Amino acid sequence: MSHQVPSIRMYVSVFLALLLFTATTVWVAGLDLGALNTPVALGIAITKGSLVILFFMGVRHNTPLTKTVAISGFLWLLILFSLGMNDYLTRGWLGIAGR
Amino acid sequence: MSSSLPLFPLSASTVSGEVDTLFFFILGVSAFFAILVSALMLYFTFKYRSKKAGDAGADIHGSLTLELIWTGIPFILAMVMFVWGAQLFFTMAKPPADAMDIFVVGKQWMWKVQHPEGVREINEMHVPINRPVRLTLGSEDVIHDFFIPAFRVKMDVVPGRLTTMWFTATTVGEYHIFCGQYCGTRHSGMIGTVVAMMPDDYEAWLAGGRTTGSAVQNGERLFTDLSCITCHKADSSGRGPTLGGVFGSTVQLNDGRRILADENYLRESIMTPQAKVVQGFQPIMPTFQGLVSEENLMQLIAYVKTLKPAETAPVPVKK
Amino acid sequence: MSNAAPTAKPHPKLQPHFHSMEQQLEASTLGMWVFLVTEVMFFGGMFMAYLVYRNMYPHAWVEASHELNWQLGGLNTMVLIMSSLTMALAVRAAMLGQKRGQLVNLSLTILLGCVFLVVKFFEYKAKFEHHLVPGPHFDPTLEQGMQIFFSLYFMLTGVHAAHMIIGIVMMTIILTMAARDSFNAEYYTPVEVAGLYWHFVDIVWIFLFPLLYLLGRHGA
Amino acid sequence: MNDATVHQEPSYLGAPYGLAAWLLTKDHKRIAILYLISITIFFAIGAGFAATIRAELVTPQGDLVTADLYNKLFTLHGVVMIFFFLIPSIPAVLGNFFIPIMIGAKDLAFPRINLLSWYIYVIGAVITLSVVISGGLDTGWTFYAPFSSISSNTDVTTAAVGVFITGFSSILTGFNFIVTVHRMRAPGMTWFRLPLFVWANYATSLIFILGTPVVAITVLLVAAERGLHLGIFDPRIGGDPVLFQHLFWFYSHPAVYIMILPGMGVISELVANVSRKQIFGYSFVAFSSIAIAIIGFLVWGHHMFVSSQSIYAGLVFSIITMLVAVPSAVKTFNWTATMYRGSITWDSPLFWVLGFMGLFLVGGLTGLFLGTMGLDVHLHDTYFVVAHFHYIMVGGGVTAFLGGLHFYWPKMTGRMYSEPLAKVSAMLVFFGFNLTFFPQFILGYMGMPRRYHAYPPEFQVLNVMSTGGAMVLGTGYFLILIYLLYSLFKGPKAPANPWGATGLEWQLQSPPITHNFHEIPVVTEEAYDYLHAPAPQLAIPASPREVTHE
Ligand code: HEA
Ligand code: HEA
Ligand code: HEC
Ligand code: CUA
Ligand SMILES: [Cu+2]
Repeated sequence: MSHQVPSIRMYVSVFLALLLFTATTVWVAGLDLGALNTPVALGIAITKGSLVILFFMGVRHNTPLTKTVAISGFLWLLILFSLGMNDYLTRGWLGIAGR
Repeated sequence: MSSSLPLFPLSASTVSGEVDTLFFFILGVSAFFAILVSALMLYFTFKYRSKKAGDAGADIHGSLTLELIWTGIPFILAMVMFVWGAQLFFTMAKPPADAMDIFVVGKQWMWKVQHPEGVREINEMHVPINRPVRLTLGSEDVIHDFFIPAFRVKMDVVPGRLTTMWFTATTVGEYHIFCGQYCGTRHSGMIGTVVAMMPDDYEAWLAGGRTTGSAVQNGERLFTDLSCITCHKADSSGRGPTLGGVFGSTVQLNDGRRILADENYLRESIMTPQAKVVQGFQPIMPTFQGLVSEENLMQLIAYVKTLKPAETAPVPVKK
Repeated sequence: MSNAAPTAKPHPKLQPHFHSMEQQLEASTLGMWVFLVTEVMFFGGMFMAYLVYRNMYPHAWVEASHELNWQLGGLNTMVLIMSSLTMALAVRAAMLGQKRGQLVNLSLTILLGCVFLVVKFFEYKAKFEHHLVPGPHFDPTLEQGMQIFFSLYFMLTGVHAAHMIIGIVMMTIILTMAARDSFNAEYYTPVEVAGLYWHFVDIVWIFLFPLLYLLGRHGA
Repeated sequence: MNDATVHQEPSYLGAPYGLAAWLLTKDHKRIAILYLISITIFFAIGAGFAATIRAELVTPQGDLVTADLYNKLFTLHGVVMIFFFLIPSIPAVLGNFFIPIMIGAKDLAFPRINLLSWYIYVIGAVITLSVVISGGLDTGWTFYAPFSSISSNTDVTTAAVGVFITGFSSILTGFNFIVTVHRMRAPGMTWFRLPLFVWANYATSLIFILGTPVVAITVLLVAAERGLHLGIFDPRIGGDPVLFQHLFWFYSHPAVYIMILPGMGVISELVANVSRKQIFGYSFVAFSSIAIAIIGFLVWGHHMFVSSQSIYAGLVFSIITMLVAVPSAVKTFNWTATMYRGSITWDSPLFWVLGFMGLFLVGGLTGLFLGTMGLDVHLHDTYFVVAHFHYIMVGGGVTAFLGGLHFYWPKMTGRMYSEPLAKVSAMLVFFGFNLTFFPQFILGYMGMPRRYHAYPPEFQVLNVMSTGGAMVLGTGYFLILIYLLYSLFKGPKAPANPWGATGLEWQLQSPPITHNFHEIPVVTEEAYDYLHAPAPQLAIPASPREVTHE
């Protein structure tokens, strides 16, 4: 692992960015964007999460292995969500109850 | 079966033969591979038995060609099984349009069967042969599973929603009904009998049964008693939408979704009306959760399904 | 590396089955990352339930999120982000072998963690008072689906709070270790690893906040 | 003393001595032994439940035990066998013992966490089993809601908490293995020189860490639903019980590969050894483990074809189920090809290999019947499923475990057991097993539902056969227990490499010293280099075992 020590400035800028995004997400939540509200809120949350992972947790400078591990958790969540929702979103397509 | 040790289930529905054919196909493929691999291994075991302690085997590391062959062939066979099985599943899932209805409610630990004409039975189900029968299944407590081995059909009965299955009996006789899904103490006692009869006998049996009105009649009565009628009028003057022709139509919801109205949609509309609100209406319909039993629900639905769209297209009333 | 045995005199914190401090640190951080993957999946099960029911009861979800106090949620979001900053600074101080920096930042982290829990406590209390706790006392006039929302709300935030408590305990241990000069520029693995955990708990909240408190607020 | 044992240093077994030293040990080998003892106890408990189940099913009427008791029996049988026996069996015993040695490390990456995982396992198991006193558990090992959450009168909450806790033991083992394989390999031990056993356990660990948390939270939700009146799956407040099944099987299908992949790893070692030959298609066998682990996450819905999940979801799950069978096929064929032109030694490991192959094949192939949607409608929740999974889990998993145990026993304990008895018991288990579970396929196709305390009389003959088979099978297992225990005290001392096998583990003395290696080895050859392997010492007439038999 590289032993370079990140600067305080970097940490503080990330912190400020996170605060900014928090304010944004609160602000956006008050607007009616129709179907877009959820994607926008999630987009902001993902950005914030990525900032924390990349900078605070130092994945930016980490080995490819760590990066893979960090991503894999979210990938597997995606498996759970997509195959699971595949059931819920296609229920009733046939118009036969329970199929 | 004459034999005292039956090894194969009775086959008494239109699909059971098809299921058996698929079964024998996979059995054949499996037997082929099982025998092939076991025979090879045993043959090698004897043929290449070590002559002298410490002898090494031949210096073979692998073969790409072989790997491709034995990846490819199982893959193709597996896909054949998948397609065949999926087709059969669709056949077994989609009831024919002319199927007659029977309503089944499972509760710990019995099956309550209700014929559209109003005849009820418990742990017994009389059906005519050569006529498709569609079962609408509901549960009052936990998950059960309606299983008729001789017909090769089975469907979970899930609380909180309705499920469907269908079959056409082909042979007169009595067959087991089992509860397939574990449901508590007397799960193994939640069994019953299907009595498949000649259509005439069935009619006679129906006529002899005691009835308190047909399902639709009961549903209609409930529709009034529960004062559904106050909001859902035949014309569009009520506070709720007219229900004529709703079943089977595509409903536009107020959040933009479009839903195909099947039995589960009707059920949901009664039990959790606010989950899906019809476009142009307020979410004022009260929930009937806890007020109607699973059986009543089925009667209500049976009734709503009979409602035909108003003769002349109703002119939207502006208020 | 002739035989991979430690060359010069081994570092006192080097466990015998590792051959270098570097290997030890790498193993520990990789271990923490792998553990965090399990944590993602752990919360993932509940997020799956959230997804399913939100899709099933969109209206109830909007209604229910109005019952939550987004100001308090927002405050807590900021508290946690701040604590993440102090945590990151504590790790940095450890890397540089600065004892004071570690002590100050770790204490701040713990403090902010406690603030979070106190705020959470008041939020929970309000839910009890408003009969929004699932079960026999749940407000029966509320729409179907809302009870599920609150069940999930309590599970998600409760499990999250449990993680916070574990984190605070962990940080207290790290703090005492730091006070006893256990760490230096060569050996700060525990600080780094505990930091990863803390940031993770922060990330969970970053998702919980919009999903529970904010979505559907514009409908009000 | 004979010269084969003269240079023995104190092994990990002896030093330091005493119960406390064992219970506080950080040595992966001792922890493996702790696991071995515990899973043996749990197997005995589970087998006791099985024996009672089989005894009850001799007659169609439920006359031996009450319906409630029967339900508790099969539930605890399933729970104990799966969570407390089979899942930890190979990974936590053989994996714990041999993974560090095989890759040339002195221990796992986190020895203390390794010990912790054993304690968590024991605590979880004790809590779960405490329900025997506090009202039992009658939900089936699948804990299906809403039966488990609102209907069962038994102590589901405690059991759920116990399973939840045990989950962390799996997670910790998996994460320890992953880090160890990544970070602790000896110089020269590249990924493609790893023994296939390590690959298989690595793949297993992926499932441990990615799947187990989901089932942990799922049972916790059930516990919360019972204990705290929350409602997640409760249909009365609009919850969806099918969601429980999604979450449960998201873990529990991959979990079935937790139970077979390590076994496949063992068989890979054994096949190479009995054939005295490089494994055929090493990289295909290695990658098929990973493929099974990953694709295994995409098929869970095949347990739910008739659960009222959407038919389209069923289609996707069915086709991927068919896909996941292919890597298993690849493994099977590669093992067979390995034996081709080998130099087959007829020692006891061969018998386990053949037994495994025969039973796993039947089990795996019947999985294809179940994965086929139209057929699963009929077969679902019948004894066909029971037979399917016993063929794989007991015929495959347990046989592989026993094979591995026999293969590694000399290394782990330093003692040889009786070869003839081992062969007899392997055959006894094989025939007993088939007699027990083959009739269940027929029962299943005839429609006998599982979890039935009483059944229609036409099923009786086959059930009696099954029970008879279980007695043979049980005798086989019992015999193994006896002669293995006997060997501990009276068995001849084992040489370092009784089977003439390759691999770092066989270069150590039997049993190994606490730190495995004085100096970390440098690896220069690929795995299974049997061209240069020493001859089996078992077969040498002047084997030291006669002499050391004092
Ligand atoms: C170790 C455990 C284990 C393993 C490895 C497997 C492996 C497989 N299982 Fe099994 N299964 C269980 C344990 C296991 N299963 C358990 C415990 C249950 C019941 C749970 C419960 O309800 O309580 C169950 C239930 C179960 C079901 C649900 C049945 C139901 O309830 O309706 C299904 C359905 O698809 C299924 C399928 C498969 C398939 C396709 C495989 C495949 O991975 C098998 C692959 C192997 C082979 C195919 C053999 C080798 C291949 C060849 C020789 C080449 C020829 C191959 C082809 C032509 C493709 N299993
Ligand atoms: C690793 C897992 C594992 C193992 C090793 C076993 C081992 C055995 N199992 Fe188990 N079984 C499961 C996992 C396992 N099982 C699971 C997950 C279920 C599903 C539970 C559920 O539905 O929730 C199940 C369910 C199950 C059932 C179905 C119950 C039902 O649905 O009603 C049956 C019935 O025959 C059975 C039998 C056996 C037998 C005979 C053995 C044998 O291998 C055991 C051999 C040992 C002995 C027989 C004991 C020692 C012998 C004696 C003491 C001599 C006297 C013997 C007799 C009188 C018979 N098991
Ligand atoms: C207080 C008035 C009211 C009562 C009483 C009422 N409903 Fe409704 N119903 C509505 C309204 C308003 C809607 C449309 C909004 C919605 O979907 O919730 C509706 C919608 C429905 C729908 C969906 C119709 C569609 O077009 O998709 C069905 C089915 C239904 N109701 C059945 C019933 C039944 C059966 C009862 C009695 C057991 C009943 N309703 C009682 C007001 C009522
Ligand atoms: Cu009803 Cu089992
Ligand atoms: Cu499965």
